[in-house]
Amino acid sequence: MALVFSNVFAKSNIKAIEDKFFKLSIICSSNQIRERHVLNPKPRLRNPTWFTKKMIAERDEQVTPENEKFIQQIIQDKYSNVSPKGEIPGNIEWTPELQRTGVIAKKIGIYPLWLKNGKKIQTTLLQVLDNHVIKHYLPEEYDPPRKGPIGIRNKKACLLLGAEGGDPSLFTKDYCGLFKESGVIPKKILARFFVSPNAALPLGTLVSAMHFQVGNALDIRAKTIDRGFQGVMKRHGFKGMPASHGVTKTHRRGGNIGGGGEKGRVWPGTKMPGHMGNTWRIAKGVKILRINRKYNVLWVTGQAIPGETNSICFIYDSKLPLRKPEKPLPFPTYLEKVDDDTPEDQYDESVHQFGDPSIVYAEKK
Amino acid sequence: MLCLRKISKTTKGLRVYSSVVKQANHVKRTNINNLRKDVLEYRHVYPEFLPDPNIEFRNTLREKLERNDMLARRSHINIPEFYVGSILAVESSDPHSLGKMHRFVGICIQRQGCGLRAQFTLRNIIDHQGIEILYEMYDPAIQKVEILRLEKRLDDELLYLRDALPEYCTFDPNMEPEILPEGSPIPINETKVKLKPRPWLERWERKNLLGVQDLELPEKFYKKAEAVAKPWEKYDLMKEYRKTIPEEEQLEIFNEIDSRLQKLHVQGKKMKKRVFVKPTKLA
Amino acid sequence: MNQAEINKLVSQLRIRVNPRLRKFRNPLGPEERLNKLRKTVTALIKHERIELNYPRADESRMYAERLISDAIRYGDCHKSTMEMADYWIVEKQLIHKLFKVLVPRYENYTIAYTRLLKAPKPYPGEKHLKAVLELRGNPYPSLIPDTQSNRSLLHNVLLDEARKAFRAEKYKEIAAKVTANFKEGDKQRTEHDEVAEKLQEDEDKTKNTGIKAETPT
Amino acid sequence: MFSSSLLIRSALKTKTISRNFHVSNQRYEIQKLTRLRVVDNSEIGKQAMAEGRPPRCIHVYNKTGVGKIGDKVLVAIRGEKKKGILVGLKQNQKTKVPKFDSNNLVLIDDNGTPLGTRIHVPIPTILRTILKEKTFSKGADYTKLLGIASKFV
Repeated sequence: MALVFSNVFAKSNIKAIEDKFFKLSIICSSNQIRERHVLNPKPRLRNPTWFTKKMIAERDEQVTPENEKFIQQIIQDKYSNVSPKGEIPGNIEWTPELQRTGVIAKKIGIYPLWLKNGKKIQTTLLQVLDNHVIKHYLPEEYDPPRKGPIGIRNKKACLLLGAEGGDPSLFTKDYCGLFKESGVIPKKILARFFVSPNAALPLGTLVSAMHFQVGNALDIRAKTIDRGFQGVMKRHGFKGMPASHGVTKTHRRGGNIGGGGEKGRVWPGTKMPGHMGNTWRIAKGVKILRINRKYNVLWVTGQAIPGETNSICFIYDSKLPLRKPEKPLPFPTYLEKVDDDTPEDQYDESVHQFGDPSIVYAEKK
Repeated sequence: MLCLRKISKTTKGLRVYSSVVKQANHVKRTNINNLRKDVLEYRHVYPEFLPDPNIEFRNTLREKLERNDMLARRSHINIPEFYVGSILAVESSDPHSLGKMHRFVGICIQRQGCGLRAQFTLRNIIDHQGIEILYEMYDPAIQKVEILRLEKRLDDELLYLRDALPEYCTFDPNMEPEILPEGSPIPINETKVKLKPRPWLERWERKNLLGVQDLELPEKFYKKAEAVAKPWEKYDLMKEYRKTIPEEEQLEIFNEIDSRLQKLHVQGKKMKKRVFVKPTKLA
Repeated sequence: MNQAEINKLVSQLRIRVNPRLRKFRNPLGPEERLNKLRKTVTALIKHERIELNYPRADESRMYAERLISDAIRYGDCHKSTMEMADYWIVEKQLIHKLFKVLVPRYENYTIAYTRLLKAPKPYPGEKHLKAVLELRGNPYPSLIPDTQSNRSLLHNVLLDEARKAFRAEKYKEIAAKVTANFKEGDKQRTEHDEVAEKLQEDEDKTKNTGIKAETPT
Repeated sequence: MFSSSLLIRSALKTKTISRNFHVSNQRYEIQKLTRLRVVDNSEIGKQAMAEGRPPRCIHVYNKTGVGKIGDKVLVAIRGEKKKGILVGLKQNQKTKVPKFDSNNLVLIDDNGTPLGTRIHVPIPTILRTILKEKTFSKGADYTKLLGIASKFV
């Protein structure tokens, strides 16, 4: 440093001094790192590959009614006969380790069924929609949008299923392109399901309600009813405060949320008013009591399946260890042709069928 | 040229067709109007076949499956036409009783629910003790629903019988069924019930009851009832609309099940035993 | 699940009914809500086209539709319908208009009796969404652009040509099939008829499928 | 029996004239201080009802503190503590289970033997199953109560 200064004074030129100082400042700043350093940066979220813009903004071209009809006819012609692209391997034995694909379904309502012992139970009706296989990712191919700190060891294959065929002229070109490979009509709903590598289905295969069997357990994943911003009594079931006895303006409030002193702050996770509902929840281990083959409807136990009537849910084979199926499941999906002789409805053994005569209790001796 | 000729022929055909259709339509329309009235009458007889009018719960497929199940149950049990105010006898299998069979006679004071959840409440007074039992219409444990006296009352709900003098809802458990002659209208029982003095279970003076004698209350009760009444609600057209199923939908529903219901009706008549009403004394 | 009320029959509305009714701001109590809507419904029947805030327009549209549909269904000799008209129409001379002008006008309608259009908002200006509510078949000039002239738009011209080509191909296919089945010569007339019938069927099919695509299966 | 009930009614009437308000209203839910109605012909029960001072529940022998059908309760009756079994409730019941117009009670002693010899109102059949189950789990035999019932409904 001293040497530099001596050099500078030797030349004794002010402009030169300024220049030198400027250079020095640059040297100094390059050595100092003033950015905030993050040890484990948050992984960047990417959308899955099928997450493109779906609907076109507005169709303002005024097509005449005849041409509209013509377009519909073309669509009908193009998508009327879809066949699976490829052979389904039909000779694999099902074992409990194998994971089959789930399906997309619609919650269509709740009504009671009666058991053979006379007990009434509430059941939820789930309509399995027209599920077609849209895409198939091999285990090494599928790149999950969220990666954990450790890589997944036993990677699974992934099937992209679509349900509810829509009008292709209302979807974007990008979105319609997703369905080019499988040849099915563009679907309104897409969902991916992880499967064991040998449970993969060829593109364009239809998965029906017969994929499941009566008596088995299911996990159902859906979004709960959106209740908006709610108070503490509705959201967390707090008791509130008395209606009278000198209580003023705090009948439905939560009360105290913590102490002072060392812990004088709001602790994370404190139950407070806020948005309620519209979150993904899984109803686990619900049992199938009845299946209707004709309309693809499942009756499952319970009335607490998340979501409101006419909302979409995803159905999986249950992962609860004690409710694994005993009989082999149709693998990779139900393949046999359904003939008209088989009855429309399949019932669980415990359920009283409405077509049966009334219940009579046997007298104990 | 050839194409044009073809088109002209088709249009001619169409014209002829349309005129035929018009004539047929005219004849049909009068028939349809008559049929429509008959079908719409079902709403009084089978109100539980109409779904819940709440839009948020509705789904056509669910409603259809529910109706199919109801009809399947009705093929095994004859649930006759009855109204609030009719006297019924219900026989159900009961695991608790000694004979495994249970029979209760009473007046129907309320009908609620739709679809497979349809319920009705029977009330009777046995040994000076008022007893009510709630039954589910499509419960498979019910063996027989017998109608002892078919009639209507002035009100849609007879919950005020709980506060009435006991003679108004005391019925003999061994009552014999009274059969109305074929095709006669449902009689309306216009008895006015006398209530016990207050305290009551509800404020009956606020309910605009028709089948009740003068309540004999001080003037302030009526004044208060008038103050809390909501006379404008009956003009709320949309509120009314959202509680009903429109005619078009009712027609669709009842046309779908019409033939099956008629078959069940015929079947039920065959099953019914012939019981004669005792002739009343003339002098 | 509640049982539907069965005492009164109503006609189905041809418009979308909101799952919940709007409450509005009613400092004078719940009766005020209906009083507000009454004014709007009366104005609609009087002027046949009004411009107002969107929520009020949407809400009063349902009430106006219900009033007209009841008037058509029960006529002016029905006591409760007359009471309803008396309540909802504040200016009493308009009751005559409802039963003598609007009922004949809408008797054979298969679509909604009113039309609701979103009005453009001037910028800068009020931020509220505005709407135009009108009775169908009113004497004013139409607010919707004329769609009859769109035939000469480029995409329509192209689609027309494509349709013709498509039809011609279909004709050929059908004709080939028919000729394969039937002998040529004196049966040519029947052949024409069949072709025509098949075409008709085709069109019917497209109609049906069009409807099917709309309704959820 | 009819005459006895008439007697009770007349006795009640004279009382109600003298005091025209309720000390505690009859509750639908049976909890502590609920007024109950004795329906057997035990001496103490008859007297209490005739006086117009029906017994009060002072304890419910279950975990919720709300008495359901077939539950054992402790009542204060004429200055004494007695046990009893609920044989009919005013509360809404499940389907096919009768709902009564009053909260009925049959007095028993510690062994489950009823104090009276007859019950003069109908009794729900479901009590058969409930009381049998309770007999097994607890020491006392409650099924003796079923023997003195005049009618089941």
